[in-house]
Amino acid sequence: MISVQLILLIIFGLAAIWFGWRVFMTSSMVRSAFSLLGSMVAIGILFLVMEAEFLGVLQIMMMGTEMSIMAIFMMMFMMDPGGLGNMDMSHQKNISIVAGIVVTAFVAGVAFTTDWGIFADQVQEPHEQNRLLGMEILKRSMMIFETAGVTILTGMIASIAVAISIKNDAKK
Amino acid sequence: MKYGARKGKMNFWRRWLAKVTSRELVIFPIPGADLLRVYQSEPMNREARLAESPKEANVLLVIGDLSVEMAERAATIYAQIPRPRVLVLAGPDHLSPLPHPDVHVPLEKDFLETVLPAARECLSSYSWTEEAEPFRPEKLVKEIEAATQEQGHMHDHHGHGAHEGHDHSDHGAHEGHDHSAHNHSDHGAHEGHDHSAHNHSDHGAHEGHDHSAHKHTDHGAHEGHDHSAHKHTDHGAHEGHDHSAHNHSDHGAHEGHDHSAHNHSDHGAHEGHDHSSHHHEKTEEDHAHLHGEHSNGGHDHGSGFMSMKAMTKDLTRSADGLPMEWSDVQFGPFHPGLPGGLRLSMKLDGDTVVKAVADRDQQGFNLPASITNNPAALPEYLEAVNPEAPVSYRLLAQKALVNFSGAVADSALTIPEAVQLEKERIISHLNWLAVFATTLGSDWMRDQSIKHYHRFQNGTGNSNQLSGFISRIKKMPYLKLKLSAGHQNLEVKNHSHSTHSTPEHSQGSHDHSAHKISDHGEHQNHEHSSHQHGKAEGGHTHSHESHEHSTHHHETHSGHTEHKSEDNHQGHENHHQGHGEHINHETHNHSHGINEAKDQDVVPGQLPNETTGPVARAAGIEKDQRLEEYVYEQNGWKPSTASGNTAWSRLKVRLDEMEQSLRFIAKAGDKFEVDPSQKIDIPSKGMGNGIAHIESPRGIVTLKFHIHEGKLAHFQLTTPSEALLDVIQQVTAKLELADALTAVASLDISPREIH
Amino acid sequence: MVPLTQYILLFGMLLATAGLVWMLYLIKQSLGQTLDEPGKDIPAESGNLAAKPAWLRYHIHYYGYALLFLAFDMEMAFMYPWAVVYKQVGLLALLDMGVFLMILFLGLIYTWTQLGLKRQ
Amino acid sequence: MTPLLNGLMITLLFLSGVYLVAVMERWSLTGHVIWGGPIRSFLLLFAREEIKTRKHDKVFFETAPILFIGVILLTISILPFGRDSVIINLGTGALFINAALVYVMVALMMIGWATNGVYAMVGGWRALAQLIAYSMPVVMVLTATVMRAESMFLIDIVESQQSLWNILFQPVGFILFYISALAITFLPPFDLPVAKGELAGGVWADLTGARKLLFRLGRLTLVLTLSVAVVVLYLGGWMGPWLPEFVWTFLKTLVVAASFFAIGRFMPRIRHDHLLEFNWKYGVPLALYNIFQVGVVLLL
Repeated sequence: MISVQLILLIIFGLAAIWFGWRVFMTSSMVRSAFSLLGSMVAIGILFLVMEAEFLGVLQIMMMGTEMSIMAIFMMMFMMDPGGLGNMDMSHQKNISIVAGIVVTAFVAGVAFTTDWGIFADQVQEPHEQNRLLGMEILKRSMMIFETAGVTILTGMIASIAVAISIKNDAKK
Repeated sequence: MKYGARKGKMNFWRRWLAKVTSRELVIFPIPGADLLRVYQSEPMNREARLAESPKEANVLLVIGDLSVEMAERAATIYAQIPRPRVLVLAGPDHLSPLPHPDVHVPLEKDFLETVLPAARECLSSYSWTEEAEPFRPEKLVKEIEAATQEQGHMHDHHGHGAHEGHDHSDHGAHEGHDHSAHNHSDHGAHEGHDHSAHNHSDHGAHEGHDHSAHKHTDHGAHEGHDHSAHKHTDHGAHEGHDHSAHNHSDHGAHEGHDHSAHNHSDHGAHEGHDHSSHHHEKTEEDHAHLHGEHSNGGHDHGSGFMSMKAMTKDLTRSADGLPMEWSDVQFGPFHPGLPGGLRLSMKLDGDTVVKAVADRDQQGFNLPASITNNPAALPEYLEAVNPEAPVSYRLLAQKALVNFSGAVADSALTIPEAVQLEKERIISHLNWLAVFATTLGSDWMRDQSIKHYHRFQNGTGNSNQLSGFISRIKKMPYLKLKLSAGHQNLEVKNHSHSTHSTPEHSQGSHDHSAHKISDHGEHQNHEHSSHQHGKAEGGHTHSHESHEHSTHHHETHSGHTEHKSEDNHQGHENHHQGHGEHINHETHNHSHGINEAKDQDVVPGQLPNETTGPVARAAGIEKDQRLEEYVYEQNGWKPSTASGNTAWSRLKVRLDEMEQSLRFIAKAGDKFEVDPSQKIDIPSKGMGNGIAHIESPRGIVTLKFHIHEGKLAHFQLTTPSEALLDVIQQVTAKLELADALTAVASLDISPREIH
Repeated sequence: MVPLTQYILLFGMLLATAGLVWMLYLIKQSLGQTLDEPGKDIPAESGNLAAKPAWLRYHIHYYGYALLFLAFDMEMAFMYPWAVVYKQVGLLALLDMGVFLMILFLGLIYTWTQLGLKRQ
Repeated sequence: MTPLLNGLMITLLFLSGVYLVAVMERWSLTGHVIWGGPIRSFLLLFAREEIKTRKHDKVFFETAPILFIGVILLTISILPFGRDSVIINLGTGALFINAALVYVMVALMMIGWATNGVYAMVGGWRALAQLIAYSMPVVMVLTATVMRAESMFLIDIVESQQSLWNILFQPVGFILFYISALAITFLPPFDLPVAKGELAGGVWADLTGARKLLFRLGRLTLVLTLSVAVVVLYLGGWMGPWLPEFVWTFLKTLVVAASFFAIGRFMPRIRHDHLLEFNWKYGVPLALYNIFQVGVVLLL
């Protein structure tokens, strides 16, 4: 199966990159948001291909809603969300090209120079993974889990405080 | 089926398809399902159903005659229906923008029974024909062209977008290029300009040419001009020049876009631009600036560079302070959730209603010569033009004629007439309820009300079942909560007004008050004084009648004042007559009355004074013509009111009224035979006024006319729906779209009552 | 069935659906082309000619909920694995998740108090 | 039973289920039961012209219908009709239902935006509001069922109801899931994206021919899917005496589907801000309570 896995990995990896590229190559806000969704889904599929089922499904599910929400915010706050004016969303081409090359080189370097240890030749069944994940959360990394809760709370309060304050200003 | 069929020849498979699908008729009724129901005697049968949007329909059914404007909209609908489609006209044999009908039937009861088989036949045999032609009424084509011209900015941004591939965003050429795009937005050919400008900006050595072009900027040498605009970015002269360029675009914008904020935004563009001209090297700000200009389709330029605040300073702000664009949306005239023919133009901030107005120039009527020459035919005529409330209008005309002829001393309702009225009230409310249920989205409620509607129409209504239905509606879960929306910004009008408002004041007759002043003179020196006197008697008794129940003065006194006012009124109309001014004048006068009424009465939280009927009663105003009718008083009848002025209270009032009417009928017994055509002979000589008020299902209808030499000289009909149009804006203000539509539907406006 | 084959099967179903849809379109082609007429391509607006495009900055009035949702969404990542091992771990798990959800609930309460739970 | 027979049977059940659901839908709309109706309206849509609106978003316009019906088929393919008549038995089935159904909303949003008409666009944004409203309670009540089954296999979830069906074990969860299921299928009273009386068809007001057909079919399949989901998660799936398993699933499914359509007839359409408000102010706390209750009961 490894060979099939490899092929699929390559295909969907390229798909993710292509969607990521489309995000900037369109002038419609909503379309660019959903292109990002496509890219995220492709990454989710990569998880699936690597038989991390829970992660993959979770990624696909959460990105579905979150990119839609991003779409509405882009649509609300960007000019001409329909892209009828054919706005060019790519700025500072040269700088970004350079930056892209540098970062890619760096990441590739990291990827190749790191010692990844021994590869797992086969992974557990998905349901087993879920069980182990649960155990992990409740045993070893419980603190991380709870900290995540606090982090989420912080994010919630921050975002609401910022968003709703607009209204209060308008009232005054 | 030339305009209805798909192009192509009938092969076996298509024939079969056509045959099968022809049994599935999806009807789009025009003006609406409510009017269609009037002509049905039973609910829609199972082969046919009503479409929710033209794209779903395959039969366009036009009921009755339409005004020109409405006919054009109907043509739009017809154009939007995918083929194969059938056009059915019930009544008129041809309506101008629409093509020749595939099926034509006279407008009569149960015309649908003949329409359905015919439409089925059309579809099954002519779904595909070779001689199918595109349907292109020139009016429609013109409108579309106009709209696309309006999109000038959009278009040339498109043309520009074509060049994006060339990747100009790096060098200054882009700027001038961009400006050319802006400048020529008002002249026709953008593409050409774009191209030229773009080519010029590609090779650098164009100074001379540019200067020359720069000199005569007024001329059509636009590409050069724009080119210079971008080449001379570093010159001080640039600003002024840019000014001109921007005035150009400003101009174009004024033609093209209906954005009030446009001027300011152009200023914004200015700042952004000067800035860019001071910096010679291409900073990313410049790019951002340019892209901003592309992006916003010409709404406000220079966006990308300036801060969010500055950029959006001209945009409309919502309640929460977010700058957003408002969209203009039309609901109706042919909307499943609104009374057929009612057209709402809304300004929407997201899905919140900023402003909602119904257009007034609906299909009305002005009296044909046959009626003006023969007033005796007025009852039949009014009955015919108001198919939704025929009884009220017939009675109205009859009462007015009686009141005119003075033959009968008392023009009050008789019991049979009252029973007829109440029956009509039930029927009309049920028909409204069907529309309202469609807006609410409860199919059960809709189907039930349609069922009961047809039963009561055929005289086979079962009052127990109906009251059971009504009580179930009142107990419907969540309904009250949903319909109680918007009462926070709509207080009930204070009752003081309603109490001291005599019916004369309330029936929207401004001319009363207006003309009371100086008409005595004419009244005195008018010749037909004798006839007047008789008339005055009639008027006296009538108004005396009406006065007893409304404001409690002493009889004699009230009678006296009333008598006077009647005389004045009539004298005033004689004056009209003397000057040979006719119906047109009065209608004009009337409309003016409406306007001033709007000015003074549309205070948020208040209903206009003219508002009558269930809507007024739902706001707690006890305004009801039946209070003046002896029959009702004798029956121990009290108007049913509610407080709250919400859709819920309106629904509740109507439901109560239905039960009330049921009780009234039960009490009075409905075994009467009333000949609808009671003839009133109109004396060919002499003159005088006729006036009558009837509490129609929608509210108080008032008819005033003046007859001179047996001819109808002056005619004024005041209907409740006209007053309700002014209510729309209040009941929809700041509401969510669904609530707003529900509120409008709850008003029960009949476009056929609006003249 | 090996997980990977399951995923391939699911993905194949998507492709198959697309293929079927495409065939449906093909068959529909056999019924003739759409006759080009003015006004036909314009979205129906109950009889009015809405020739202008409708795309503009549409004011979403529920963004308060949307933001709250974004944050709440994260908690799913932990809840499902937790639920799987809940019985096995027992009281500890209950308390653990109780604390976690309480923390999130605080956020909900906060938003509520800030009038975030209504149309803006 | 051989897999082949299984597949055949599931397909047959599926198709007949869709057809029956279509009949029910027509009943809920018109009050008539017309057995030939669905076929006729299917062919009617098939015979109509294809109309693409001016300046529509081509990508969305083509992908949305496929995405819509595709994800729904994926969802129903992982739902068990019987102990061993399930096409794909995913290890994270309970989560996958969520994941797939999110894209129903995405498809609605896409098509609402794509047609570039105001009614459709409003409908599309309403679809997102609806998702934001129902999503959280759905996730939480699903977790509660997983807690009981100690596994995300839908088969295990059914097996876990051997002693007592979830509808009795966690009634709060059932109610929440049932209402949310109605919202997911955007049936009345939750038909906000396609509200007839308000938006005259909403997101699919401007679709004709094949695309409209796909959306209608997808909607029907969606109703069937959600009914099966309710049965699997709360009504003990295939469990029942005497009759073979899949028959039980099928019958229960039809009952649930019928109840879906019945409710909408007797309720006014709910406002989207009310939906959001209720779900976040009462739905989420109730769902949390449900988790707590289930947790406590499981520990006893």
